[in-house]
Amino acid sequence: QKGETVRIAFMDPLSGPFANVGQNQLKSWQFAAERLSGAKNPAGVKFEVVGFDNKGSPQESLNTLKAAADQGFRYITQGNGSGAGLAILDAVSKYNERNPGKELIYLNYAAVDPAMTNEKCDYWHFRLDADTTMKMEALTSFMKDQPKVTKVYVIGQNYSHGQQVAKYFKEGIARKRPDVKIVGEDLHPIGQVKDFSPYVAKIKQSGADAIVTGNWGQDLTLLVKALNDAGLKVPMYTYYAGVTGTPTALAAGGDSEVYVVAYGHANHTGELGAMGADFFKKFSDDYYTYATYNGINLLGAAMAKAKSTEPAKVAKAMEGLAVKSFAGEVTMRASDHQLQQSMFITKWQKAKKGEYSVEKTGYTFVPIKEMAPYISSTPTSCQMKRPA
Amino acid sequence: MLKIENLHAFYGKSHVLHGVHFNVGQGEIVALLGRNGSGRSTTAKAIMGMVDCTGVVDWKGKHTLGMKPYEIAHLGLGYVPENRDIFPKLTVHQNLMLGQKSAKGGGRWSFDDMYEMFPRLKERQHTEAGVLSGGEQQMLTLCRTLMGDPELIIIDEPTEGLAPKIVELVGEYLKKLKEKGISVLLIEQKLTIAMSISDRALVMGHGSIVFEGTPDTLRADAYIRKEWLEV
Amino acid sequence: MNASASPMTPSAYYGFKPLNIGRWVVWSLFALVLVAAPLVFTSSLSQTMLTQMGIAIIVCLSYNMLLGQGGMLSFGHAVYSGLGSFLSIHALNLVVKGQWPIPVSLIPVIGGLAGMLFAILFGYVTTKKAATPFAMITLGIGELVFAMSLMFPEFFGGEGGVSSNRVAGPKPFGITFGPQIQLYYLIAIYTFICTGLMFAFTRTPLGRMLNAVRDNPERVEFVGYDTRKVRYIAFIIAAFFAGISGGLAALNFEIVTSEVVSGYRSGAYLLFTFLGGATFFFGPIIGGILMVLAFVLLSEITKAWLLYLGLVFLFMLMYAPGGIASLIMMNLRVAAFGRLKELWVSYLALAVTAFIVLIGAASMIEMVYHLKLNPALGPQLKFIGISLNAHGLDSWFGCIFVMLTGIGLFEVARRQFARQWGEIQEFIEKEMKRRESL
Amino acid sequence: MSNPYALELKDLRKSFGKTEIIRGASLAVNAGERIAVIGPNGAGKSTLFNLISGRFAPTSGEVLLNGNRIDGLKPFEINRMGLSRSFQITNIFPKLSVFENLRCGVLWSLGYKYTFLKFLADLDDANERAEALMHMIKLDRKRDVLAMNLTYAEQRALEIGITIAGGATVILLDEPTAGMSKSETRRFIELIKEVTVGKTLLTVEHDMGVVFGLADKIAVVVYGEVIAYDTPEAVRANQRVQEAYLGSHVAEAQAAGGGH
Amino acid sequence: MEFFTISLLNGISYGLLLFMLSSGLTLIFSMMGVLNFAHASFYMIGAFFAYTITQLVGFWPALLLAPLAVGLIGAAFEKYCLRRVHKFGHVAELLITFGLSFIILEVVQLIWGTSSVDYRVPAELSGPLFTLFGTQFPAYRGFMMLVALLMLVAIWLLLTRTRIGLVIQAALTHPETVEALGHNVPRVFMMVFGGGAALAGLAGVIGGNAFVTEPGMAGAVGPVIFVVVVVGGMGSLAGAFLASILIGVVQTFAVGIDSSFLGAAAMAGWQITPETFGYALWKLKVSQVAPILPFLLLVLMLIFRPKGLLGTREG
Ligand SMILES: Nc1ncnc2c1ncn2[C@@H]1O[C@H](COP(=O)(O)OP(=O)(O)OP(=O)(O)O)[C@@H](O)[C@H]1O
Ligand SMILES: Nc1ncnc2c1ncn2[C@@H]1O[C@H](COP(=O)(O)OP(=O)(O)OP(=O)(O)O)[C@@H](O)[C@H]1O
Ligand SMILES: [Mg+2]
Ligand SMILES: [Mg+2]
Repeated sequence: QKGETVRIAFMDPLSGPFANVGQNQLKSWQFAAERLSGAKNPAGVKFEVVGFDNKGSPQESLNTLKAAADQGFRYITQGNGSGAGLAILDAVSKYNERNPGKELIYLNYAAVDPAMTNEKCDYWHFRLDADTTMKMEALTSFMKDQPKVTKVYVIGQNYSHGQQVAKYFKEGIARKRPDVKIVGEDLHPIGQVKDFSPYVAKIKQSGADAIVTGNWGQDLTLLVKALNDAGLKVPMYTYYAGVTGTPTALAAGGDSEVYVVAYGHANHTGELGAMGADFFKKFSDDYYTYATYNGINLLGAAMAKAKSTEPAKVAKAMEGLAVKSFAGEVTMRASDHQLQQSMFITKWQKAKKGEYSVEKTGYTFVPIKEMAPYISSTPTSCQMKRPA
Repeated sequence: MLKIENLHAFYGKSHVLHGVHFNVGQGEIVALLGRNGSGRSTTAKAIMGMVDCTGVVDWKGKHTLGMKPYEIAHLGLGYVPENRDIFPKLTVHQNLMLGQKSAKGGGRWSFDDMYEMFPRLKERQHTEAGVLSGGEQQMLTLCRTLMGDPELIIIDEPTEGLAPKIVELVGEYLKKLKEKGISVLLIEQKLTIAMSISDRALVMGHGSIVFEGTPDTLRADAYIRKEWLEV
Repeated sequence: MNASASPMTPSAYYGFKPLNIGRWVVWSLFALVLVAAPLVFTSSLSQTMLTQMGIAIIVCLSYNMLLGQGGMLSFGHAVYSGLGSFLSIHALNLVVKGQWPIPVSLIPVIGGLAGMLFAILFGYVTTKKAATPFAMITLGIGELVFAMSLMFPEFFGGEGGVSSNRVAGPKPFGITFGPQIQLYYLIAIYTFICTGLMFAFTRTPLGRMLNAVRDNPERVEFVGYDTRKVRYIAFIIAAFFAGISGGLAALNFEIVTSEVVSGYRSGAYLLFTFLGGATFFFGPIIGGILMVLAFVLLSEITKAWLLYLGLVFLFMLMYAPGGIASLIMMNLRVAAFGRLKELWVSYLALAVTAFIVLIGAASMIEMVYHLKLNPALGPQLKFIGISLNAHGLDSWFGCIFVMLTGIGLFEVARRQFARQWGEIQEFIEKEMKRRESL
Repeated sequence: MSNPYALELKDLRKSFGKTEIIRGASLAVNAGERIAVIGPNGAGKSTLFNLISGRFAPTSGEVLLNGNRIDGLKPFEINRMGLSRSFQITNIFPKLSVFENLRCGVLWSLGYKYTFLKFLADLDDANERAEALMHMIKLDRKRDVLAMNLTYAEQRALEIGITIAGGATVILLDEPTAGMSKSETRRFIELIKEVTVGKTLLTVEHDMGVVFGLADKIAVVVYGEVIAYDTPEAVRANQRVQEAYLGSHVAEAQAAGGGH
Repeated sequence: MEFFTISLLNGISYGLLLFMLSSGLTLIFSMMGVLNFAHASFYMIGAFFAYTITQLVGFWPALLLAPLAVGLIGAAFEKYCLRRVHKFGHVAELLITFGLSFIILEVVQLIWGTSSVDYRVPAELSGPLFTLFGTQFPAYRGFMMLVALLMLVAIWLLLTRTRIGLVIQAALTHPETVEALGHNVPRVFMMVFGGGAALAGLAGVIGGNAFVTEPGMAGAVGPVIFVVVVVGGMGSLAGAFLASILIGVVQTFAVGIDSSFLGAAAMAGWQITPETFGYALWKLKVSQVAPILPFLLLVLMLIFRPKGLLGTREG
């Protein structure tokens, strides 16, 4: 397979309100592919990533999937939104069933609905990010050791992700710190709240000393701003403070204590650090989708192992495959195709010299704790159906 | 004061006025008669710059053709449209206010003059004009134009839908306007009133003037009456 | 009772009903196109697009029942197609589980009934009002349903939506609906029948009264009809067809997510129905086709597709507010008077010059987008076969030059055309007057 | 059953806000009579029609149609009971053709209701009736012209056509000849006479020529009351009517010159 | 008490903010009858202009210049586009503003990129205005409330002290007649539309840094400002004001209410279990639906009082 070109179809919003994220991630994939092509990967193949605009819509994703399949793409990658992710997962599964010999592989780099590796798991789907439960394992493990945390307020967007965050947090913390009280829980419609001050008043009244939220985008920044405005200094534990645009908005809102749980952070050194710096030089934008690095590496290793770029063989090779990543070794768990990897808790603060200034804000996310893969590993209910 | 020469008017491609000539002097009431569809309303609109036309419209030595309606109105021409174009959602008083060309007022006529002329309007001054009776609306359009203090007023069928008694009253009023030196171009259907108050009568047929003379000559001219006014 | 007793009644007038040949031809052609389309466009993407066009045609036509025929501007039509989709997919899941013994091909009817059911429910309040209040209530209900759809994963399936498998239940003649082409023909049949039914609706007493309600609701009350009931029934019928299209969409995608009830969807129905032409029955058919082309094809060709879409709407509204259908009808009228032939040179000139303008303008737009989105890929880009250098003055000058020349030539062509067109219209008016007075 | 009146108003009152516009109007019309309603501008003639036809609900009082109470009912309910009206300001379906306008007027009375299971083209009775109407109001030539493209007089004729289309037995016409020339008016009056044979007719008019030519009886409305209700001759002689409405010579001239 | 006071304050300030966002829309809608779908887009360009101008010359000039620029764009749009479709009716007018909102969104993304920009509250106005029960009330929020009130007064003066409103309303039914009475109707339309756009722009200058300035901001506020205008009553400024405050207060207090139908049912003696039909609906808390209450209010209002709170007409 040496010298072969492997084309990957990237499908995420490239136009419309979420284009910023999609564009950045497409560049990240292309950047990683270029950098890890040829001799840089054990299979010696050349990777090429082509963007398809799915507009964030599950139905449109199915169209782009058809378009990609028509054009001979055999590898699909997507990440923005579990809605589109589940649609692709399902469609890829059906496609492979109905078109034997022309199988597709779906590399999921950021859709984190646990269902995708549990009840709805599929042989052709591989997740590079960590799902909601894993992040919550890491987060609760971290919070367990924070004596300051005694009363927690949970707030989230009222849709599956927000509901899952609330649910898993309550389970996890009850297991690890039964003394921590949940003093309040709010679910608000997604994207509908313009003014968070009523919620802040509620949080203040509850006497909470920590906030846990799965909010992202505007729902997160407005919440942080409202807390700042009211002068309420309560640490926030979040999932998505690092997403494009959010750091800028956070910085504009002033100092606040925000923690993020993720499988990577802005201040990696070594290969990934260099990549981030080069990426910034080239695109004047942050490289934060580190899963692209793992993804290409994993594909390369699997192709080398399978001695083929044929998806059916590569998928088989990827099961249980371990590769070196930017933070230790990662393993693609065979039972549910969930990548097992280290998790980080990072804190939002003013960047010191030598630290990476996120979105040129002068702030950064510094890692304050790294957790080995086993800590965040969660059991799966997946009953993988493997092709005969 | 107003001189019209060789006026041609068009609605899109259809040619409606075919070279109209006439003039209106100071303090004169001129009746413009004719059958339905003969082009009288179009003449009025042409003078006000509301339809495409060619020819000469000369108002006090100024060519007004090609000007915008509001510019023409500011030169002192007033127009009372035919189908009671009152503003239905505004009150009677607000309708009158819009007749004034500047918010300060200061014309020859005040609100009170108007209310005195038609007491009925005073009673209804805070009602939405849209619910007024047909006749009340007709009164309102007339007063609204007067509020703009015109020197020449073009009235298109002012007595339409008015009770006989009120028709008489309108006639009286037009005469009073004349006394104040205001010229009137009166477009009418009802011969009786038009003949009784006007100084001169014009008869229009198929888009041009077919008769010009005093009411008396018109009364005498059976042919014109038969050919151009009746069936 | 008196009126018909008039001695002059031409009672024989309707005794003879000629076979309407034109209509037969049109409908046969429509059927033929539906049958032949997938044989011409064979790639799997074009087949999915054709499938979606069928779906879009039904929903746009049903939307136009409200907008074009009833004067009801709805901002929430996706609620009915969307809820139809959801109930269909749930029904399909029951079929998959073997709990419901109905054939898959009838699932869309369930969607239709679901749409109807919700229209009976919501329509009761929305159709109380007309005009702007109607529009606003539909907006409000649309927002509410959409917000709810995210809040209740139990029914709406959360972010991932509800998925299913259409290969289920009995398989008559080996038709599984697994291959896209089989599904296409199912949808084509539905499209044909629904279009036929909706056209038939416009020829019924209720359909006509709906037009009357659009034109002058007050007067309708004085000829014995309850305007609200007319609106209500029409609303329910429209929702039925919307639901059918939703059901077909559920079969096609085999997944239904909350986006199907979103305001974006409703907005898209509105825009494309209008673009196709709301004043003619067949306008929304064009609209539906354009909708799929824009969303699936245009967006792949260029990242600036939303900008183009916005511009197209703006110009369309300003210069041809009747939509594409009205342009077609205007030309048909000219053709009916036998004068279309003279226009082809002008049309060719217009098309060529407009194309030049378009190339110039589009190249510049593409360069701007390229600079913005792909600065790292260097200033070079390829656009419809032309290499452009987004940093090079020559590229910019070239584009501006092409565009300005195009505009100049276009204006010349347009003037010529306008003159000719005006003259022909004048001729037609005269001709019509003449025929009238015969 | 015992009520002989086609239309009866009993002490009808209507206020808008604080102003009372109709102040106890009473009127009884026998079936088959032609009544002209006259009165000064703003007396409440149109309002009276609005109350009868259900456009407004009266504040108090009763309206009986063939002995049945209809006050407070909706316009379409009243229409279904056999009362139809025209409007002072033309009120037709502008984007439908002449034929369609008339057919809309016919449909309910022939019992087609809200059906969408029959084709219009197959409703022979409705189509024949619409054709006949079109012929009667002399618009055959404009069959497929959109109503908004008709001339004013044609629109007025269509207005009447729609009004009589449903075969109502009681017909209210509000200034049917407004805006027409003498000759057109005359033609129109003939038309009205022709199409309302055997029906009860109430019409508002300011043209005394028309009034005296058309009406069997005249009702004079002043300040929301019916102050006189009698034969034309008696009304013309009535001193109060002279003062309130007719004025001096204009009325005479009009009445005399009405025929020209 | 503490919670009540703070919530009331929050509610009123949020209400004023809604009014600030919707005042321009009210102006255009009540006068011209145009449902301006691009209103939120004007709000957005206001914010982006302010961001750029602030970087060049500071916040205070931006407060003046950005609305002016937006107003000019609005006026130009009226003159070259909206005016042409006026004769085709309200649906066409609405759709053309719809089209405009697409274009504005794309252009904004082209100029300022697709992600949020760092537009901050000026130093003079950051920090708390006062502290109540240990909760700070931000100075900038006070500033916003003040501007909202100023807008109210300005529009009110415009409506009552000038005849612009009358001219426009009259021109909606009989434009030619109004012109014949001596009023320059096209110019008045242009000014009003431009004025409405400028108000939106001003709201953008002030709202942009209070919230987040990003291309998605238009979509986020779009629907709710329609609610304000409709609930308040078409054609009524006072109504819009009242509706803003009402929605602000209701929504704020609703966030504080954590009860659901479950509680009510329990009181009525019904047993609702997760197996009960529609359990998800039963367990919904008032606080969870708070942000969508405006839409519920809109639907209810239109059903029971279609004129809106203080409206004078239905359509
Ligand atoms: N907007 C229009 N578009 C096209 N033709 C028109 C228009 N208005 C009037 N016409 C035509 O122009 C001719 C003259 O109309 P005009 O209104 O001036 O007549 P008129 O003498 O005022 O009659 P009327 O008694 O009906 O008011 C008529 O044949 C009429 O059909
Ligand atoms: N909806 C309403 N609200 C307030 N006042 C009204 C309303 N409808 C009618 N009026 C008033 O009632 C009075 C009677 O009006 P109506 O239209 O019945 O008069 P009319 O007798 O038909 O007069 P005309 O002969 O001039 O048409 C008028 O003064 C009018 O202003
Ligand atoms: Mg006229
Ligand atoms: Mg009247």
